[in-house]
Amino acid sequence: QAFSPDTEKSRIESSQLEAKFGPVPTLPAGTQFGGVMKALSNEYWQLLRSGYLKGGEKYGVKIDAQAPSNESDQIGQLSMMNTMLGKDYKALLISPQSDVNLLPGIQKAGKTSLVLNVNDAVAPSAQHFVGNSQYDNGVSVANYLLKTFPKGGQVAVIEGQAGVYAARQRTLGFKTTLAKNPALKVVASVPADWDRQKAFTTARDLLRRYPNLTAFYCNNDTMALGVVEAVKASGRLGKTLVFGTDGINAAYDSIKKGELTGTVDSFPILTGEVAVEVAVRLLGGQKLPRVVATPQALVMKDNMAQYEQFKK
Amino acid sequence: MQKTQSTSNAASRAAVIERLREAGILAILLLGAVVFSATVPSFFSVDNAITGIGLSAAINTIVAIGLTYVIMTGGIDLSVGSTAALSAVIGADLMQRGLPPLLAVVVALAVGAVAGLVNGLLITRVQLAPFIVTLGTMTFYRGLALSYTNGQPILSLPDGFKNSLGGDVFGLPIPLIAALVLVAAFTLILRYTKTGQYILAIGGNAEAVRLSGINTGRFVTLTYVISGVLAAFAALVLIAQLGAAEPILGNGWELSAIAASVVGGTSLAGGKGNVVGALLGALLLSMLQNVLTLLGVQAFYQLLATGLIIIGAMVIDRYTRGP
Amino acid sequence: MQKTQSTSNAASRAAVIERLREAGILAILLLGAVVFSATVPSFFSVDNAITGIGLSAAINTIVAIGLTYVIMTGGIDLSVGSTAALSAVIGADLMQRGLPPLLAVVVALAVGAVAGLVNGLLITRVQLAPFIVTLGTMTFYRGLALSYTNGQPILSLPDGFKNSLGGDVFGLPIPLIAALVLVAAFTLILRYTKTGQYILAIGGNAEAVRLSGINTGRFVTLTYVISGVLAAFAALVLIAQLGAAEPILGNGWELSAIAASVVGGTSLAGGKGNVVGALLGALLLSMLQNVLTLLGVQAFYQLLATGLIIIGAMVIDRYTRGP
Amino acid sequence: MAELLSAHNINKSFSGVQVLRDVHFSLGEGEVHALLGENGAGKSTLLKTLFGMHQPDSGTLSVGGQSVVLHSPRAAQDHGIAMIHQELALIPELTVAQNVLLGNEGRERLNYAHMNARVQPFLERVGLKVAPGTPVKRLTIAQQQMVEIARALARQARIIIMDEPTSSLTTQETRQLYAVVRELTAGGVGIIYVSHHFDEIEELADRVTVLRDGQYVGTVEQRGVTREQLVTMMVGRELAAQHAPPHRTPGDIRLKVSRLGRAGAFDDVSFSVRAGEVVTLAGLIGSGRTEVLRAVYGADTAECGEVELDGEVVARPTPAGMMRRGTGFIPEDRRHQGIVPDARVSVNMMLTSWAKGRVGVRGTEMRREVEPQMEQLGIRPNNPQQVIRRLSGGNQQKVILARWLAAGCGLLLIDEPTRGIDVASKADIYALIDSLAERGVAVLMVSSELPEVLRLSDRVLVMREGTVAGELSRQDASEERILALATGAHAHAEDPVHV
Ligand SMILES: Nc1ncnc2c1ncn2[C@@H]1O[C@H](COP(=O)(O)OP(=O)(O)OP(=O)(O)O)[C@@H](O)[C@H]1O
Ligand SMILES: Nc1ncnc2c1ncn2[C@@H]1O[C@H](COP(=O)(O)OP(=O)(O)OP(=O)(O)O)[C@@H](O)[C@H]1O
Ligand SMILES: [Mg+2]
Ligand SMILES: [Mg+2]
Repeated sequence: QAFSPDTEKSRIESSQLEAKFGPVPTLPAGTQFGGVMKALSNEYWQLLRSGYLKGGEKYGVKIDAQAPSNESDQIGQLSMMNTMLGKDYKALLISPQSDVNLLPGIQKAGKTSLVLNVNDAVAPSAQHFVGNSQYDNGVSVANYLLKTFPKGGQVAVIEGQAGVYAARQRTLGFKTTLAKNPALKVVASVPADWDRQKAFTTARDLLRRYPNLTAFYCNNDTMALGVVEAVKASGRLGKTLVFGTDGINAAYDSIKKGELTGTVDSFPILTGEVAVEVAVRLLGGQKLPRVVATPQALVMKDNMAQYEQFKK
Repeated sequence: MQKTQSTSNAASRAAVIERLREAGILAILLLGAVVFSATVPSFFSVDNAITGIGLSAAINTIVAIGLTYVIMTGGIDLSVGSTAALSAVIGADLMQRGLPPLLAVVVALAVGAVAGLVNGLLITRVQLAPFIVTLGTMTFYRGLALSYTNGQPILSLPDGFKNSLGGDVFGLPIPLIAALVLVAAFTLILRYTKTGQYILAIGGNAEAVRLSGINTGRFVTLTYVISGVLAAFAALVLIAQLGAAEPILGNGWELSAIAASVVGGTSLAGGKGNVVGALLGALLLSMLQNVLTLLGVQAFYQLLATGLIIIGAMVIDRYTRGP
Repeated sequence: MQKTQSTSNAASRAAVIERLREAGILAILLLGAVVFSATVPSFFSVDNAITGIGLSAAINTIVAIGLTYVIMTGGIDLSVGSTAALSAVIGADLMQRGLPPLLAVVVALAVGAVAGLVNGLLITRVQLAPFIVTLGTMTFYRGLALSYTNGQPILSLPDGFKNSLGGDVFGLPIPLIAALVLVAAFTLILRYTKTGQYILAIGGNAEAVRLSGINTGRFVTLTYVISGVLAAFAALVLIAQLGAAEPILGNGWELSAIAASVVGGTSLAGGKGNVVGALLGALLLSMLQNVLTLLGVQAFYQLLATGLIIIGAMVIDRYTRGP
Repeated sequence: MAELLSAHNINKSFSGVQVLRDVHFSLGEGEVHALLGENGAGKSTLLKTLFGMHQPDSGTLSVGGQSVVLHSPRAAQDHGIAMIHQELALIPELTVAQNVLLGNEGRERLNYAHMNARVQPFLERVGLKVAPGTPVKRLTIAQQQMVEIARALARQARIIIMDEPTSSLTTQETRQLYAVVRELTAGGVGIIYVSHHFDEIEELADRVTVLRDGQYVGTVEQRGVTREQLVTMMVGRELAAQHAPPHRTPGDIRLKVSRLGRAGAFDDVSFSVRAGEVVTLAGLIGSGRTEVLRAVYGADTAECGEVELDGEVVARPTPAGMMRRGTGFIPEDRRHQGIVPDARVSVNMMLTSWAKGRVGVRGTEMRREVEPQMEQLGIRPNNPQQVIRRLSGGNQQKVILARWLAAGCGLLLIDEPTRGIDVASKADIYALIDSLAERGVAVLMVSSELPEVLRLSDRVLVMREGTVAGELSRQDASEERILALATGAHAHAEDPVHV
């Protein structure tokens, strides 16, 4: 079966790296890493980038991270990676737009530099993966709902773009887990293409059809913030819960205001730092497992304080 | 004399028939509404009709009015979504910095006007193809919006602003009212002003109009300015609803608006256009989306159904309207 | 007689000037290459030119050839990306199930042809607007591709397939060779066959062609079939490179291909087209992307630069080419 | 004489308006059968029915004695019918040869050398002196007309329909066409010929069929009737005798053109036109008349020279600027430069008046302006709401004339004022131009019809190969002298030529 970080057996939590493999080795001065991002139009990727830069400073590596100008320009991203292969990077940190669009780049790079698949879409041929489990993103919200609404209720899922790995896995994790309590029913699961406006419109439609909706689970925060507005406009703020995914700053602000209920934060800055650390360790000769899992947590108003340190 | 009489009677009968046929899309809309309300629970509540379909249709309609004007001259404007984003983030930023909302709205509309003006001048003065100009500015304005905000959304707009554009009057949401007023206004402009007539005539044969001694460039430019201002206005309506302005707003608006326009009977070849048609087209597309959501159709099948229904509606329209 | 002489001399001189002016875009391309190789380190390495620019330009070119044909008739094909995805997943699935690659390739191309045929028939027989038909099928074919694979990518294609379409000949990648061969072939078809001549003529004045007793519908339909087959072929080339096929492949291809076509001198009004121009347009767009990456320009500024350069190139082109 | 084609009881209506009622028509081998009627009488409609472009509502058609139904132009061609359309049907981007052979190329693979060689004899037969490889977009309207004729020849048809083939030809080319027609009929080809010129009909036709308001009036032997009889059949009454041209006394110089030139088109053109004067540019096809007229109006830019209006130099003439200064322009290419096809008659007529702020777009206001004009020019159907595309060619031409009459102007530039206009209306238009001049309007026109040139002009400027070859006053002008100057065959010292 295809490689999936969510189920991969040789997997280690990033927090255990220090304990198992000791200190981070030092690379020769002037070492450069390249980053191929998914896009920069979502804050999540910008945060990941600042994580790279932070990690670079910490471990003495110069990082040069670039992103194609839109999130669905797969050949463009491949060209970008191919172009960056021409430069002398010791490691490439890539976040593919789809599972397969960077495969030739990975193959080509394999001979000269280390390739690290960071987050989200999973290249089946990636030998090293750093990121959180997309599947678990959905699980944590489902678990919360199972715990909070044992008597059941109606739940709607706002999906990302159809066919995209992250959307698929998050939705799957959520639905599979939620199925443990048949009284908690997923009454609708519709795509809004990662788009705030579409999420808003879709949520308004759903709220009219299901006026007593218990909760929305949204595949990312941008959509969740659109849904929050729809919930407000329908006068259901506080009655219909809204959960997002990613943990961008705007989501934190909204939670503080008591609008968004929670977000599954996968700590993009931390993830970026870990990615650099892992690359440095690998180049330093350490034999790490294929998947290094980064932390994630369902952040809500009450537990927010403990996570805000990772926002810087 | 008798001859003239009968000729003009027959001609006006022909005109009536033509008008009726143009109502084909309206018929499809009504037919759809009946079928859906019979099969989809809660489809035909007034509330659903107004807020569910109306609101998203309102934004698309406002953009589509501008595109209808542009398309009538034989042009195209791909930059509406980016123009919308740029105006929205600038307007929102100014509000957040404390500018009175009304003033910020005016500035945002002015940004839309300037964006349209640049398109128009490149097209009429430098004589570049509208597709390529607005493809270029679509990218450029998006880049401006993203660098202006550094890619971040602008949150927490003033309540005064949100309530004024996002509120209700007699139970009708303001966006919907605005869209209807604009449809009426731009229909009247098209029918009863020289400007409107020139815009149509230019699409029919720009050279003939030019040789009639008309500065065609001015009117063509005007349509792009209108398109820019309406895109900006649509963006303001949207951010008042969403309570946030983000630089990636408006992605894909051009396609929905062109679709609404074309479904409503505007010809991409120019010279023929119908603002009311754009409204009907936008309503049809929103209704479709609304129904699919209400029915809880799965993502993949939504795509299948959307494609089928768009084409199906056009086939019906084609056969009721005649060749 | 003397008059004839001088008229025909003048005419051929005019033709030469026109040809030279059409080379404007080539000049821009060369100018760009020179400037970039002087300012951007590693721009002009053969390896960068071939892998950085070549593949994406090759795929875009192949799709743009089909679109050029469609646009010449005055039409448009928005469904190329979805057609590509549909053909790719069906072809890949058949290979994975053990069908010999060659056969699977034939089936995939046939899927592209059928998708194009459906577009063509809806446009010529039912007489719907090309924009709306292909907007509908763009959604529909995408839905088909997604439901066919249930949204999953199809991995591990047979090596034979990967090597044949994804390999190199004399150091030149096969996609690039394929694109060049296709450009040559479709240029020749346009210039030296009746079919090509009719396609061009239909865009110029469809009514006149019909009055010459030619079945215009057949040729218009043919252009959509060509567009579908070439989209399928481009998809096969791509999946051979990637070694996998996924149903979301081809997103946004229509816009890049139309842009390449139009930058290359094809008029969206129809009747004028240039396959070599499409190649040059695709190269220009890819080069731009490549340079901005090499320079390490950040995404937002890449957008600004891309927009500016597209328009700038067209302005230069406009002034070298004349009105 | 074997019968090639016959049509009986043809009826045709468009959205309720009957355009043809019980029309009969027949054509014999080697015959030229002329079709005559006022603008809008239904001539083109009948011809389109015979060519399969329209389906008759009722009636029978037979070709070569066999009853047929023509579903499409293709079917008509398969029955050996070719048509020269009133509105040119050429593809601008293709070459002359490609246009002539369109649909008839033979093998799939095109061989240009071979195609050009195939087409050359047909071009020679119609006397068209351009290379077969020239793109049609580079030809003048008249040259395009010749290409259309060559195309009909290349079809090797048994029946050729010619709908106003000479409306944009000069006398020379018209004579060339006569020769072609005679050659064809000698070979047994039948020709249906529509023209508003009686001399052409007298020269060529064996029989004449007259239509009036879509009604069949009758068919007569051409030799047996007089012009007056034919006119009476056409218009249902006798036409008042032609007025002699009035004597005019021109006022101040309104338009002065000095050393106007553009490489490859015209060179060193200087002349002036006074208020109340009619000046004509005459010359052969391609002599540059149209180009000069367009340059004066600013429709194209001249490379050198000056245009002065009422003593003031116009820095850079543009159509909008010239219009504001009271100049009007009627182009020769009606379809591409004159009308907005899908707009109503009223809109087409008011385009300029709106810009001058003379009239609004509201129904009643506009009707008050439009209806008298339609009345005066006899535009039919008399319905301002009709889409202009659906008007007959001659009536479209009248609408464009009316556009400038409604707007009013001090200088009117007209390229072929009566192109496609019937005899009765032609007299009206002449009277109209006379009265414009009388009111002090300066008129500069291009005309290829020598009788018209002589009837209207106070002065004639004859152009040859882009330069003014000479100027003739009203007294000096005659068809022979104009032709001599136009072809360069003069050079007699006694000729009153001022260069
Ligand atoms: N498609 C159409 N729809 C409606 N009316 C039409 C259409 N085509 C022609 N007509 C009308 O039919 C009548 C006859 O037109 P036709 O073109 O046959 O005239 P004609 O005799 O050729 O005139 P002309 O000498 O000006 O060319 C006109 O009144 C015209 O308006
Ligand atoms: N678009 C063009 N490009 C190049 N040459 C042109 C173009 N249009 C016209 N010409 C050339 O300019 C010359 C003058 O043409 P013009 O139309 O002024 O002639 P004309 O005397 O008005 O003849 P006609 O009776 O055909 O209108 C011709 O030799 C013609 O071939
Ligand atoms: Mg006619
Ligand atoms: Mg002329």
